[in-house]
Amino acid sequence: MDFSFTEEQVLLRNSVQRYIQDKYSFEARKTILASEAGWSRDNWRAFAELGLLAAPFAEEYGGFGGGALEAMIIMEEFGKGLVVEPYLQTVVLCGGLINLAGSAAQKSEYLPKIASGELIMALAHAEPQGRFNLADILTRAEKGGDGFVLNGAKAVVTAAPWAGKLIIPARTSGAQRDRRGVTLFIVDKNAPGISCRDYPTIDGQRASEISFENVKAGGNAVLGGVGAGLAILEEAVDRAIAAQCAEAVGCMRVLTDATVEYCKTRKQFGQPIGKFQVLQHRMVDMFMECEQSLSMTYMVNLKLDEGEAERIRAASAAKAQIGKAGRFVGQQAIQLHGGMGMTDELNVGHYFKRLTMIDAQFGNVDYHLKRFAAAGQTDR
Amino acid sequence: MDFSFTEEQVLLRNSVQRYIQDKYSFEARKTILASEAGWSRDNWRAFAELGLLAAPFAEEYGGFGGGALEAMIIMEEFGKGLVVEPYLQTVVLCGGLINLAGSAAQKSEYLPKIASGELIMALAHAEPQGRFNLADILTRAEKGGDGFVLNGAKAVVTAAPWAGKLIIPARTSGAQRDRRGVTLFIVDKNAPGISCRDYPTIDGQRASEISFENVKAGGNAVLGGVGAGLAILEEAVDRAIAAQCAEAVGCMRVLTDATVEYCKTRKQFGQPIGKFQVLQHRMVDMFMECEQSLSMTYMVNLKLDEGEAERIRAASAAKAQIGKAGRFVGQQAIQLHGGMGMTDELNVGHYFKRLTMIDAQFGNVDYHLKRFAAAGQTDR
Amino acid sequence: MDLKFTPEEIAFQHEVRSFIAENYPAELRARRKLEREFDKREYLSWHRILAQKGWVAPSWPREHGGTDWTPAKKYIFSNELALAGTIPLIGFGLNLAAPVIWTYGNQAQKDYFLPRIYNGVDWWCQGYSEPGAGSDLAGLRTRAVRDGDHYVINGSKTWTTLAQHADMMFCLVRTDADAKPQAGISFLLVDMKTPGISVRPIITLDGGHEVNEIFLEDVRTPVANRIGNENEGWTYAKVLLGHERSGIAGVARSKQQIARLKKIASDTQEEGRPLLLDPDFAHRLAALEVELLALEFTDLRTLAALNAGQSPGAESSILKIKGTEIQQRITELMLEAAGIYGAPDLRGMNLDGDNFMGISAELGGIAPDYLNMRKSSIYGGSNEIQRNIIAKAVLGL
Amino acid sequence: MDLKFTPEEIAFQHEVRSFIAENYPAELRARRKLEREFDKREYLSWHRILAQKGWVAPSWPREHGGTDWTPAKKYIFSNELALAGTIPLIGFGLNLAAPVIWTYGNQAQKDYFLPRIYNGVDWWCQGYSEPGAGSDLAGLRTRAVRDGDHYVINGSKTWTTLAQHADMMFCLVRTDADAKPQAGISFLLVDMKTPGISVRPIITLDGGHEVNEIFLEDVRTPVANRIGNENEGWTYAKVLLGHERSGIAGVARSKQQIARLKKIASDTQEEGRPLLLDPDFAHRLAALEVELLALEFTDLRTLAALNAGQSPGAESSILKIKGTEIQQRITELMLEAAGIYGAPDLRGMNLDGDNFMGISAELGGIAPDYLNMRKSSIYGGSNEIQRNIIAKAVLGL
Repeated sequence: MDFSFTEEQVLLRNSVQRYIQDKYSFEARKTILASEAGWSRDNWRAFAELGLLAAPFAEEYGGFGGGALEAMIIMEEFGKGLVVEPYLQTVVLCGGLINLAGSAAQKSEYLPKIASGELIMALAHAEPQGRFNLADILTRAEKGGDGFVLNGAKAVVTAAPWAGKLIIPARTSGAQRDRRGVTLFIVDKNAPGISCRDYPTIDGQRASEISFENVKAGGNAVLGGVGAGLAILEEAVDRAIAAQCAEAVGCMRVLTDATVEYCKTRKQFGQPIGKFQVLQHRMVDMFMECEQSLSMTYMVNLKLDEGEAERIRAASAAKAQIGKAGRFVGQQAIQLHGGMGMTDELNVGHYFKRLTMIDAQFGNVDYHLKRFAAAGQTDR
Repeated sequence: MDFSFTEEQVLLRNSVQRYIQDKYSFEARKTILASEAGWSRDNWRAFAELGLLAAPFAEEYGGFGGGALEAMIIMEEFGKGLVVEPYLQTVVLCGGLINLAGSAAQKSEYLPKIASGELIMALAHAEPQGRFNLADILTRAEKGGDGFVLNGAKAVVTAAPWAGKLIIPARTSGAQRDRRGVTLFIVDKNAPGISCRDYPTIDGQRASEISFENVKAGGNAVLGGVGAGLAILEEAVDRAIAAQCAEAVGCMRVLTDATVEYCKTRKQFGQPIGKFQVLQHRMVDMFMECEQSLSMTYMVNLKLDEGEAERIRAASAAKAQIGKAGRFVGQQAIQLHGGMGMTDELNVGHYFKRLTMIDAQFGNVDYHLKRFAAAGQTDR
Repeated sequence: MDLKFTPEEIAFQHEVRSFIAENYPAELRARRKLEREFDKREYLSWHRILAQKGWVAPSWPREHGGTDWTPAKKYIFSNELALAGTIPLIGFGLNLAAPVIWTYGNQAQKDYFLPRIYNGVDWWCQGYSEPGAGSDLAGLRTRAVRDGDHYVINGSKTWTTLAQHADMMFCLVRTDADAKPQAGISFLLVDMKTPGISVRPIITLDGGHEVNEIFLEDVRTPVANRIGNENEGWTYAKVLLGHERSGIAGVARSKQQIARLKKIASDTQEEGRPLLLDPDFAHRLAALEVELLALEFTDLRTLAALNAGQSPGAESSILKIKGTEIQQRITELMLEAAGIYGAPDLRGMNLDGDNFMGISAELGGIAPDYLNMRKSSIYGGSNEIQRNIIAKAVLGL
Repeated sequence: MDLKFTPEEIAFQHEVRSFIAENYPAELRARRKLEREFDKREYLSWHRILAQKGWVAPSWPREHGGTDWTPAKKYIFSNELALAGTIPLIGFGLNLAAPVIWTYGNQAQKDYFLPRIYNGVDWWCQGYSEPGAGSDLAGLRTRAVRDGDHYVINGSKTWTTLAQHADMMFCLVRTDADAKPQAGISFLLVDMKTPGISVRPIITLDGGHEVNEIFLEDVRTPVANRIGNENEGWTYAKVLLGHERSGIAGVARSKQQIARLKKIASDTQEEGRPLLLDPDFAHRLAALEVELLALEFTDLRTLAALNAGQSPGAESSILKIKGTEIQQRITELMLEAAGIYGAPDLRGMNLDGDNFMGISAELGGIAPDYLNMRKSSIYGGSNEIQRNIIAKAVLGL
């Protein structure tokens, strides 16, 4: 049993940290958010140069042969910098899906392009009626021509405005919420029949509502076998959750440190407000939630390969912890910063917003506690 | 709208207060608990003389024509004194049931005896498998002779060891948990076929497990019509909940006051522990829970007659509030008393135990939140 | 003990309800549904309708336009406004400036300012907080130096709610720098059009513009606009802090929000049934409703004490603490109900008649509401300070 | 980063597991199920079996009978004991007296006391707390006056766990009344059979007898039983406070309790289905399991830091706080599961083979466990004090 990082991992962390420190200040980020695109292609290129986009992929596809732990390290630092560029979407989720289930041809086609920074991808998994259930899919893919024809709609597809390709789960058979009959398609975002309505999100990212009207997908667009998409999708999302937990830990750590710092300097009634015992204990609780969340992040990233039931329990437990902790730490950071915490000018509110959005992404606390309990029951 | 008490009600409260103060000290109570009977017939006679046992009944049956508010006033003071004598069981529950549903003959037979202190009664509503559901009844009453024959078992029947008569809900038709087919019977506790296993309860009361083997109940033993028992039972239990909320408020008030007092005098690290802000805020939260619970106690006692759905929502809301508040106030009282709070010698632990038991009696927080929500849905 | 209103009170309730139904501007009724920010004209339109009816300031003294309603009637009135979801009356003039003016102002000040407040001629803002001073008002540093018939004010104020609309500001300024922190402060009424005043918006984390920073640079204000004596402003301000707490619990408003939440949760599907019936969601919602019911009766008990001529005392801090906790939890449940649709930031997008897929304007407002509502436990004396007050004043700790 | 144990560690785990299976007394195995109080003979029987094996004090120095296990092996060992639900080893001698004796005692003291502790000859209790002194040890008032080769002790001690069984007590006494509060204190080892000692049970609110008050009246203790120098006892005691925190989180024990809770909740029907499947109950249980899983990994991270030779520091207060919160919540859920059967007080009733209706001996133990477990956030430095420690030592507040 060992919780230490390899030398390579330490170097990776250091290089990400350095980049964030130098190039991703709160002001620099504000400029990115205010730009028309809402992200920075320069940053993305730099990520590619630093090898971040290649980190989790096998060397034969232009990767560096890392895995979940490398993504974890990167995402924790991205959390600290509130990075808006679509690492989770492109590298972890879509890259992960292709890595998990892609044919050799698909891997050769897409992974090197992701690793080099050439291709942005987005996963269009959620549907307007579906809430958090990945199987709740009404979008249909009917056989047609030499492939399939897609019709339907997807909701809140993060990073879609920037993406060249989409991965789209659609029904080739079965009814709404059936676990069978889901197929994944890799589709060009500019394919005829796709319309997007783009918007910013509360936490400064960009997303789209997308509708499909007779969108053609060739047979080679199928990722992982017809009707076999759900299990792959679930595994990829669990891996994304593991990475996102690290991002959340990064956010929480910044908030806790900033709050402690603020309370040491901010004076009221003649003394630093950090001398008030009620606020001290509140910050201790924030600190403990950070530590517990970090523990869970290690746990889930170390357990991703231990079989489906174990993976599900690990991912759902970690997501539930991060959801709960993120809400608490975020709310208390605002509360303890007082009026200052309410302003858009201070970074505190932006971390709070990101944590708030992370809670709902890929299923909130309730959803994951249920999933955790259900996985335990089939287990017994 | 008026939250003041009438002059008679103020006098009633004063007289109960005086009695508790003079005759029901913590030491006196300890002696009662340690006695073989576990209650004091002298106290019961005194309650009769003070008119407490007659308070909620009509004058024609030896009562004083009061109602829920009088029971509320008495029970709050009984809560402050941790009175173990079975006022709730005999007067509020069984007296209440007879008052609600009894024939003129039954009222004339039982209510004067309750009012005079001559008769102790207990309601044997719970069954071993039934948890909190009043309709979960397996005890069966079959037609036989000129009446019914009862077979089955009842669980944790508070005050049964002291009772002369029992009120027993049994099935004259229907299956387990059916809402129809429940009939109430008034049966002599010494009737052939009844066996009791008596024991003390954690909070210093006495109760019994009771089994019925071919127990005969005459036709005049039926209370409120064959098969019509459940609605009456539910209403009586809601009224008992309203009274018990007042008892709980009495307990919480004593605990909060005692904790504040203790923290003002107990010194550690050179100052009264009540100067520590964390403990101050904890006590403020205790105080707020007391106030909120008192508000709910008024609310439910004022709404008992406003129609079934409104009564159910009021009773379940109040019980949920009292369960939550009682747990919090009790736990914090122990915590803030430190080691002293853990001892059996201090009264604090005994209030905590009573509050803990009140939570489970007549359904815990979960049960009542569900019932509250369900009543709201049929309402809409 | 009795929950019933008197027949007269019930009649009054009907009168208020009909008045709102008949007189509330249709334009506002439509706007309210979308839960967006209002502009000055909208705020004032309803203010003026109530002023015309004589109902805009029920708590004022009769002579200045107030009513002689009992506390119960005042309660009914504000309750009906909240249940109908009318646009709030902005209280800086009505509830904060006015009481100081009629209590400590001179006849000229009363005659001039009170009718203008009543009729919504002047919009007021409150200049108490300063950058760095927070809840600790005694530390204020904005200075006013006497120069003939004027004071010359220099300094800045912050967290000034809706100052972007304000015609007048009542503020505390330091007139004696050598006195102890709480002495040497005066209470001035400042015309916001005076040269030297600039207002800078503070954008809050929900993206809204509610609060402002105000800079005062050589602002000349007539000495005639000083309330009471020089250097005694702190006394007047303190009295005001304990003044009008009616409606602080926000029970009626929270009830209306819970009804809205239930509607949203019925319309949201989770695993093929309405989210409202999901056990976890239902549990939390029920717990919240129970809490609100308790608060409603704590509020009514406070009202009854007022009715009986008692002063409610520091117990009313309970109303602030529990009221804001409930308001915050409602927005939390709203956000839960919104699910993934909490994410889109639709500010500035006109969604009327263009609800793309699942996103209604209503859903789009939920996350900003949640974010914005974090302020409720901070502003107006943070909930930590409210607990300090109860600990000291009620529990004697 | 890696979760796996080494092959050697896995082999060790199997060895421990088999040893327990083969050597744990059958009599205790049966008793444990009923969750009642144990007597001295029962505690010592398992202690002596482990002593014979050489496993009773893994953390002791090798020379006194300890093992040279790595932190990981120590973790595995205590984990296996907890998962098997063996009777706990009472630590007052093993973990508290012994380290002081081997660190600060003289050779004669080491030679005499350590083997007796190891082999379970002497049962020790801890004489620190005094009536009125609580967590603030510096205020102690029990005095020891030198009289030739003896100290004459007068005073009293309280909250003394299991002193009713004790042969020896290590205690702090004031030997210089004029010194500053924390100076003038000496560390004495007192034979509990010395005339003048009386032990009065303190019954706790669950009806149990775990703690005692000890009265000392002219108790003559040889000076040879003083550890280290006169008036320096506080220094020795302080070192001890920070000593052995392993197992403080109680993760394995809590896991075993959760398994028991799940069993009870599966056997309990609610509305025709197992309580375990009731959404509310399942939600709270899952939240608790998640919390415990997080704590398990926080515990493992601390262990890994130890393994790597780092000192875990005040962060281990997290283990105490979260560990006790979880233990308390488990007993709360147990009580919820018991429903109305939490009420019967079955102490002193022999229920073996006589479970009347729904009440098993197991259900009968639930409420006392719940009540008893309230102590865990009070004893051993209350959770409030643990938070103070983190605030100061970790956050620098």
